[in-house]
Amino acid sequence: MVDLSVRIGSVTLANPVMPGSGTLAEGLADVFDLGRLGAIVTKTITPDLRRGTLPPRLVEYRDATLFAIGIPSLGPDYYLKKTVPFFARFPTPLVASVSADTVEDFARIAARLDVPEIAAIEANISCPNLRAHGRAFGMDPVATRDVITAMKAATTRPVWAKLTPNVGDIAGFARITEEAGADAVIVANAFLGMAIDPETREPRLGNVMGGLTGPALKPLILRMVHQCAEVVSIPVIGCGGISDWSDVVEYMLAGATATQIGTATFVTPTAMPRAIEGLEAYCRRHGITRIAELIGAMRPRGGVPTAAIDPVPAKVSA
Amino acid sequence: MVDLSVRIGSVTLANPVMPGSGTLAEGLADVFDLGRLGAIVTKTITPDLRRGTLPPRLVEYRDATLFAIGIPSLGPDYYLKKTVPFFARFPTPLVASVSADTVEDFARIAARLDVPEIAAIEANISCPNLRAHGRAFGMDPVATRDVITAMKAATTRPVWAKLTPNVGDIAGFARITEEAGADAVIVANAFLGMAIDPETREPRLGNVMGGLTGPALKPLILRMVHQCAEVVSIPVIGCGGISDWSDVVEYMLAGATATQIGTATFVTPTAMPRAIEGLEAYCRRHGITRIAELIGAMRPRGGVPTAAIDPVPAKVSA
Amino acid sequence: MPSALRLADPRVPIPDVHPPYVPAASAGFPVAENLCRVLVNAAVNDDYRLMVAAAPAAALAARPGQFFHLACPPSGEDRPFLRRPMSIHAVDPAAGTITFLYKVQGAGTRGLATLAPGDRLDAFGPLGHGFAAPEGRRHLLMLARGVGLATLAPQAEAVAAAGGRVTAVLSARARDLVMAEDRLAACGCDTLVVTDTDGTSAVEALRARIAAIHAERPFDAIVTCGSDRLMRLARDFARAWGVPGEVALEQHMACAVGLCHACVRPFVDAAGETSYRRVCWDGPVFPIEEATSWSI
Amino acid sequence: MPSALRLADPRVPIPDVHPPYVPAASAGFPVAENLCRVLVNAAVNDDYRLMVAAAPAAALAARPGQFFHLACPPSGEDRPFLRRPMSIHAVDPAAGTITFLYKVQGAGTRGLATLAPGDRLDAFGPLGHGFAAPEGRRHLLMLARGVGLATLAPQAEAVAAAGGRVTAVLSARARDLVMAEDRLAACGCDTLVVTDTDGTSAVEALRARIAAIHAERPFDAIVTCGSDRLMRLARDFARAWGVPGEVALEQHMACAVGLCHACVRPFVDAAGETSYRRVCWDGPVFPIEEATSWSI
Ligand SMILES: Cc1cc2nc3c(=O)[nH]c(=O)nc-3n(C[C@H](O)[C@H](O)[C@H](O)COP(=O)(O)OP(=O)(O)OC[C@H]3O[C@@H](n4cnc5c(N)ncnc54)[C@H](O)[C@@H]3O)c2cc1C
Ligand SMILES: Cc1cc2nc3c(=O)[nH]c(=O)nc-3n(C[C@H](O)[C@H](O)[C@H](O)COP(=O)(O)OP(=O)(O)OC[C@H]3O[C@@H](n4cnc5c(N)ncnc54)[C@H](O)[C@@H]3O)c2cc1C
Ligand SMILES: Cc1cc2nc3c(=O)[nH]c(=O)nc-3n(C[C@H](O)[C@H](O)[C@H](O)COP(=O)(O)O)c2cc1C
Ligand SMILES: Cc1cc2nc3c(=O)[nH]c(=O)nc-3n(C[C@H](O)[C@H](O)[C@H](O)COP(=O)(O)O)c2cc1C
Ligand code: FES
Ligand code: FES
Repeated sequence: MVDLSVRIGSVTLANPVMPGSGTLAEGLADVFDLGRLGAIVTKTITPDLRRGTLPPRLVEYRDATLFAIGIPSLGPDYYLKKTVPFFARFPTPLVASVSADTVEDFARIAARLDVPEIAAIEANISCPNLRAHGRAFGMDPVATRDVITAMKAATTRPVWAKLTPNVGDIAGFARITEEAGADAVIVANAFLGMAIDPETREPRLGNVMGGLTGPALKPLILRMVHQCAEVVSIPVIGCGGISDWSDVVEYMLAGATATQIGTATFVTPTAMPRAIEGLEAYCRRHGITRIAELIGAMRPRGGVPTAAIDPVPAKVSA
Repeated sequence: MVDLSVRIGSVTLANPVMPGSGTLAEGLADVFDLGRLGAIVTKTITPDLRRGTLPPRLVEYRDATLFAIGIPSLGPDYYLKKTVPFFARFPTPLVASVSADTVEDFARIAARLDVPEIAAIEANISCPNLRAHGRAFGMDPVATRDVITAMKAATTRPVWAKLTPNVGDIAGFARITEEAGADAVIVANAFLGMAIDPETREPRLGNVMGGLTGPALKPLILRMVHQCAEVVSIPVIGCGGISDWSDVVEYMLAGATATQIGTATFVTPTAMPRAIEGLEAYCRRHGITRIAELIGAMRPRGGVPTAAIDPVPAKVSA
Repeated sequence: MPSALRLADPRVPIPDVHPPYVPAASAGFPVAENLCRVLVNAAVNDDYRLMVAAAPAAALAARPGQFFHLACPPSGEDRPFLRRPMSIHAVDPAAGTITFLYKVQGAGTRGLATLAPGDRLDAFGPLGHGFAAPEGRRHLLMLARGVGLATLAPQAEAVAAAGGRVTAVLSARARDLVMAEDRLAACGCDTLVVTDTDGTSAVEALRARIAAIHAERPFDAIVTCGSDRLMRLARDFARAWGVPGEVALEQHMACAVGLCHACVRPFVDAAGETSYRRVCWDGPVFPIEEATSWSI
Repeated sequence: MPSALRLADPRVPIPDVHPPYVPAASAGFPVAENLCRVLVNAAVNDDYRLMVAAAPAAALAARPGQFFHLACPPSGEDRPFLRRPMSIHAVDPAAGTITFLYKVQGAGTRGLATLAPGDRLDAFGPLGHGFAAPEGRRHLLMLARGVGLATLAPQAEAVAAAGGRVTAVLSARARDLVMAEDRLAACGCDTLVVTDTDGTSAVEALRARIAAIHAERPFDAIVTCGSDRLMRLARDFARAWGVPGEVALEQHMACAVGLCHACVRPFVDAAGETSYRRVCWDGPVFPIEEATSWSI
């Protein structure tokens, strides 16, 4: 038996695979047993009700997709009355994702969700669509600190900070959230992107800018996870371009304790259970009994790149 | 006849297509007439001689490639004696790209290249491989300002600042370089990325981290070009993921005056002349006589997304 | 069904290029990544292709108006990344087949067009809310144009099979682009072909003809798909006659199971409030009253 | 040449799936994106495939040791992005064909393996510096293992055609993986097959056998490709005999024309200084003296 469990602070996950916020909803329960997941993370909700952005909301772009959904939110009342009970049927830790326009509202919604059915609260300080030109809380060190500090004061639930990749020094932001009391840091939300149709000259998204996600961006986020894991001692959760078990392993080697899968579920709706089964097989194949051993276990390159053969002449017999 | 010419300050380009630094060399002269290009941009050189990074230097990744080449540099003497004469045979403006370890060395090499054969000097303040964890001049506003100021003082050649995309507020950096006297801003160099082999647990690149380039990243850089073009009045040169004429048009609509093509040349060695011919065809098709009309000419979305049909009942005849 | 069905034998096992992977956790769930085998994939006219595939049991539960989200292979320069939604055009549980009727539009459908008999088709579904149950309908008015036919034909067939009468208006640019006329006639539908070429597809002409049919034998339900003009007309009738109307909408999709909110369209309710609903999850079949447009 | 060549007729025009685009600016340049048509693409044993393609004139100028950078089509889950370098295994200007002998390794070569006769092949080249001119060689020692054979065979043939003698050592895991033996024999080379299975490929055994041949009929040049062990052996001989040795190296490539510096390998010169040289532009054929390893 392989022990796939990992710990995010006080929360133990049966395995390191969970969905990215906004890429799981009730509909996926028709496709596979959500009880198999490491955690269930729900779409970000806001204190107020929101419709989301103008369609078109989606552009397919090579191995990436550009989305501008916004946060269509039915608010915390609906969430507590409908969403929580729906997912409470699964034995899996439930993680709520929240966002807001002000620090006070972040605190208020964190307090509102301080219920035992919710295992942790994700702070989406990084959503790129809410503010003009994508400037979000998460791009401002002070706002980042204030949001996490206020949420920690307002709730007994663990608080996970989901960083935006649209910053220069992501490790600095990870450290700020750790100092502010975050129980884990998620690296990262979507990159801000844009596309224009050369024929009509119009932006392809109703919202002009949107989040670029998908496998093509994995190397960027992996680098960020590595940089963050080197400077914080809270768990880092990797999120970005993960398609399968091998990507999960890659993130864990880079320093992630767990991972979130987003866009891959749209391409392969069973991507998450496949990844979990693949992880188990990988561990078996490599004689790994506890998957947690992989966390940060990248090795230095072993090759001897120069002088792979001896440049000094050997004695020639002939 | 379509007028494909664009102006980057005092430099007039026959068309808006040139190579990204590090993706053109003498070898391409065997493949097509380099005289057709808008400009010839050469690989970054440094004042000192450098070997570049440890192999492996390349990982292919979906529609992107992760490179860690470093700056194998033969220095300014070789450049002036060999490289400049080789490219001087073409009628095309020659742009030298330089990098250095200190502000003083940036100035020194800019002074050294103050020769009439060089139409402009690109300041590669963004190369992600030179410093630990990719922190480069271009990630520090003060260092960015100092480099451009010092280069401007040291040379009579126009100075183009090539920004790194690994920052939070790229438009702020564009403004800094404009204020420091840059004649154009290139948006942008490569994103810093990383990849690990799950089987060996080793990083795939000899240098651990490298630059992620290629079509998959186009939406990110396009967004950055748009943000920069909105705040500076010097020309913005778009660079990132451009494969063909339609990408050039997209960048110009977003606000770029010209574009640089990198990785696409590796996939399609004639990508640049193809793009130029494609641009001419595009302009003809759209009745555009001067391609410069496209610069920043993105249109707001025209659609009427709600109530595309009248929600108020029409009088029914039957 | 075209005779081409005989080209390939459904009993031949699917070639295991990529061995089908069924995660234990997903066995027995209603919505599945069905590994099908293409039996037929042939052009029916200049615009449309018909694809018949042998499908596992889960797929055969599809109802009229539901759809599958198809993985599209790369072809030429195209690398379709996301799946593409396609209405179920026919389900034959006895033969174990599902059928799609599709128009080649872009990267995804160009890829689908390259599938040859024997190739694998990954069809995620069945998905979405289909049309109201056919039972009890006395006289269904079906207003289809172009690709709308792909979606509506199975509902017309179902109403006919349940003993109802169906008047199927088939609108197309030209006579030779009309599809499924024989299939609808064979199951007892009255078909009314109208085209742009001969001017019979003009809305006002159509309005008068349908009103005359209604006067003779009243319609008690309307379904439409494929055109904003027909949708408006259908809504006018539904309101005037006080009968339920349904429209099957389209929108580009990512997840197709209600996760991502990419596929929304605006709806305007009786109070004039606009809301966004997910075509994949709240539809693709919607009450005609609140829909604002059929496609972008 | 295998008889399979007859399978397809080179005079049939290349199907214009994507009409060949030749930018005016690139006409007449020595290195081109040659649009070829696959004539044969068949397995020669468990590991290797042979591909013959009808090629335009620019491609037919390829010399032994040069290579092409091949655009590899997507297949299955694979989406190769960059091109893949392949040595020229044969050029037949009369027939207008170029030939590659390749091993299926990963995404790119899996894609190449899917090309069928009649399909288009985009072969960028000819590229790189090949072997020294064959003229004047009296006795060439060729030390090839595995894929090295693909690269060395044309040089052996050229030396033989120029009137030189060639002793070709063909090393392989097992007897049935040895390739081109007939072709080499046909052009007059002495072939020496050694295998791991029967132990004859062991370096010291080989060293003695080759020394014996040299004692009888001295070698005046050595070429090697495909194995570090053979490269070391070749270098030992080159130094001991004072004859020029050449090795064809491999490295993963991006541009293949010296632009990107991705394909470097370390070299150590006589003074012990390490430098990086580009396999694509400075090679792929290098003086054996300074090369440090054949492949990673
Ligand atoms: C429920 C449902 C059922 C359907 N059933 C059928 C069917 O039975 N038969 C059939 O032929 N088709 C059907 N469609 C439509 C079909 O899904 C599309 O034609 C298909 O997805 C096109 O994919 P493509 O890659 O070929 O074209 P694409 O490359 O996706 O583009 C096709 C066209 O759509 C435009 N487009 C692309 N993205 C967007 C966007 N985000 N917003 C607006 N426009 C965009 C493109 O510019 C292009 O003109 C159905 C759609 C839905 C939602
Ligand atoms: C000049 C030249 C001539 C050649 N001629 C021939 C020939 O005639 N016949 C022939 O069969 N082959 C030849 N090769 C080798 C051939 O190019 C490779 O086998 C091919 O590129 C593999 O591509 P792939 O996509 O199939 O495999 P890939 O998926 O690229 O990988 C194959 C293997 O290489 C490893 N790999 C991938 N990237 C790197 C990297 N950056 N550094 C180190 N290892 C890496 C992978 O892990 C894998 O094990 C030649 C190479 C060169 C440079
Ligand atoms: C359609 C869509 C909606 C998303 N909604 C949210 C959201 O509400 N809150 C959030 O924090 N992240 C949201 N994300 C970001 C994802 O959780 C994830 O960070 C991102 O997609 C990167 O992962 P991926 O490459 O695996 O998709 C959304 C992403 C997509 C594609
Ligand atoms: C192999 C390689 C080498 C590069 N070397 C340099 C360099 O020396 N100096 C520089 O400023 N940019 C360098 N770049 C970055 C490119 O100029 C360009 O900014 C980047 O590749 C993004 O464009 P692309 O997506 O079109 O490739 C290099 C890129 C590649 C792929
Ligand atoms: S496509 Fe994702 S919600 Fe409809
Ligand atoms: S592959 Fe680009 S320099 Fe050799």
